[in-house]
Amino acid sequence: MDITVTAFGIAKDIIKNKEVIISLPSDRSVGALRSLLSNKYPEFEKLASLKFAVNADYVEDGHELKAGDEVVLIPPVSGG
Amino acid sequence: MDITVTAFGIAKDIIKNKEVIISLPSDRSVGALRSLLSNKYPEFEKLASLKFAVNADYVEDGHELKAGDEVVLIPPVSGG
Amino acid sequence: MREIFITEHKLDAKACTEAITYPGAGGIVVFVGTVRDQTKGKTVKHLEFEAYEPMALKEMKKIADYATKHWSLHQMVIHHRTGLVQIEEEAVVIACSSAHRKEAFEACQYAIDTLKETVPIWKKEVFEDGEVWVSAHP
Amino acid sequence: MREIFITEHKLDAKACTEAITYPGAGGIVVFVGTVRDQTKGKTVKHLEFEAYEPMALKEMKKIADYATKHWSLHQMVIHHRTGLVQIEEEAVVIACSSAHRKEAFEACQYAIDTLKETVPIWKKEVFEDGEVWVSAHP
Repeated sequence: MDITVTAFGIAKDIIKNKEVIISLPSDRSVGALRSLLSNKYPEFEKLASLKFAVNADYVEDGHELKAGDEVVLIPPVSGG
Repeated sequence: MDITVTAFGIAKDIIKNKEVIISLPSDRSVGALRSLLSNKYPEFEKLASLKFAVNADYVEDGHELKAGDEVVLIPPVSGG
Repeated sequence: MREIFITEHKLDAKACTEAITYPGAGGIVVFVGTVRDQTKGKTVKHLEFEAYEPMALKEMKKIADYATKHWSLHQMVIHHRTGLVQIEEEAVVIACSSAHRKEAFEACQYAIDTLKETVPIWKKEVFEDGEVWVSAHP
Repeated sequence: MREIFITEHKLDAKACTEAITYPGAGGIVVFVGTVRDQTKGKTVKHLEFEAYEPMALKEMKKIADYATKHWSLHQMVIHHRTGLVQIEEEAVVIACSSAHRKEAFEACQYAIDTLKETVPIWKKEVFEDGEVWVSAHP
């Protein structure tokens, strides 16, 4: 299953793009996506944190992704 | 010694005036002034509190008054 | 910078905020005390504030001195209104700015709490059928 | 009343305060987050804020929902700016009004603390010689 991942802030700089398409194998969890991204972009390991949002809500690594989900990378927020 | 006492808020309503002159006997303490005022105006006993300021600072009952002091009655404050 | 005054004119919370904005500010906290239309179910027409002004300013200055030092504030403003104040109008505005927001919150809360205890200003609520000096009686 | 938005235009703390003034208000507390000119001794030229807007609004709404209920607020406003923000300009304004001031203080502090933890907005400090996404690295 192909997942389109959108990035903001420093995550956008790391993937050098607003979006990246990642092909997930049989494991469709957020944790699996996290591992694939970390392998492809080792810079993610250096961040203070990296969260994932699916359809505009924070999700944990165990969350199962479905086709069509809006997946967004949330590096450490710094609003306010 | 005659002391001119200035009143604000409800204290002004109680003495029905902005100022009252009180003749202090030998005891010139604020406590003595408090007793004289309470005798003359029993309404003061009903207030939640009655403080005294001398020359724009709060004073305790033991404070000795001097001629020319600016004495002000401070009923419960309610600013803000 | 500190700016402390008592006035019969309308207060301006925006001017207060602008007065204490500075390039190093990380947080500005503003408290605005407005005039309520109800007290214990009774409708208030308007309020009248009276101040023993020289002492009130002195006590307000004490509050600002303590808060500025204790919470390392950069700037602080305390404006209090006297005379006739209509419902929804501002009776007091306190603004604190500091490099960190926690300090600004604590200082602002300390300032309004202490002002209500120590500053010789009195509020009279005027109803249709009479008037009451607030907090005078237990 | 609740008013939550994200805008590229200048914020207006005064409009926020007026928006939440109501006849029963006993206290209005406003937090204004301004842009600082210094970070760890380096001079900041300006800031750029980026938001994942649909989610940021959702998270801001969650904050307002919780605060309004928990502290029985009457009204609450959260405005956040995005895009290029100059030094001393307002990046965020949060205003809370309630019948009692203690609640307004607590709610306002909760709101800014939580906003800084959960709302997907990112701040980039732009220096003369480079730029840094704030808090990105430990």
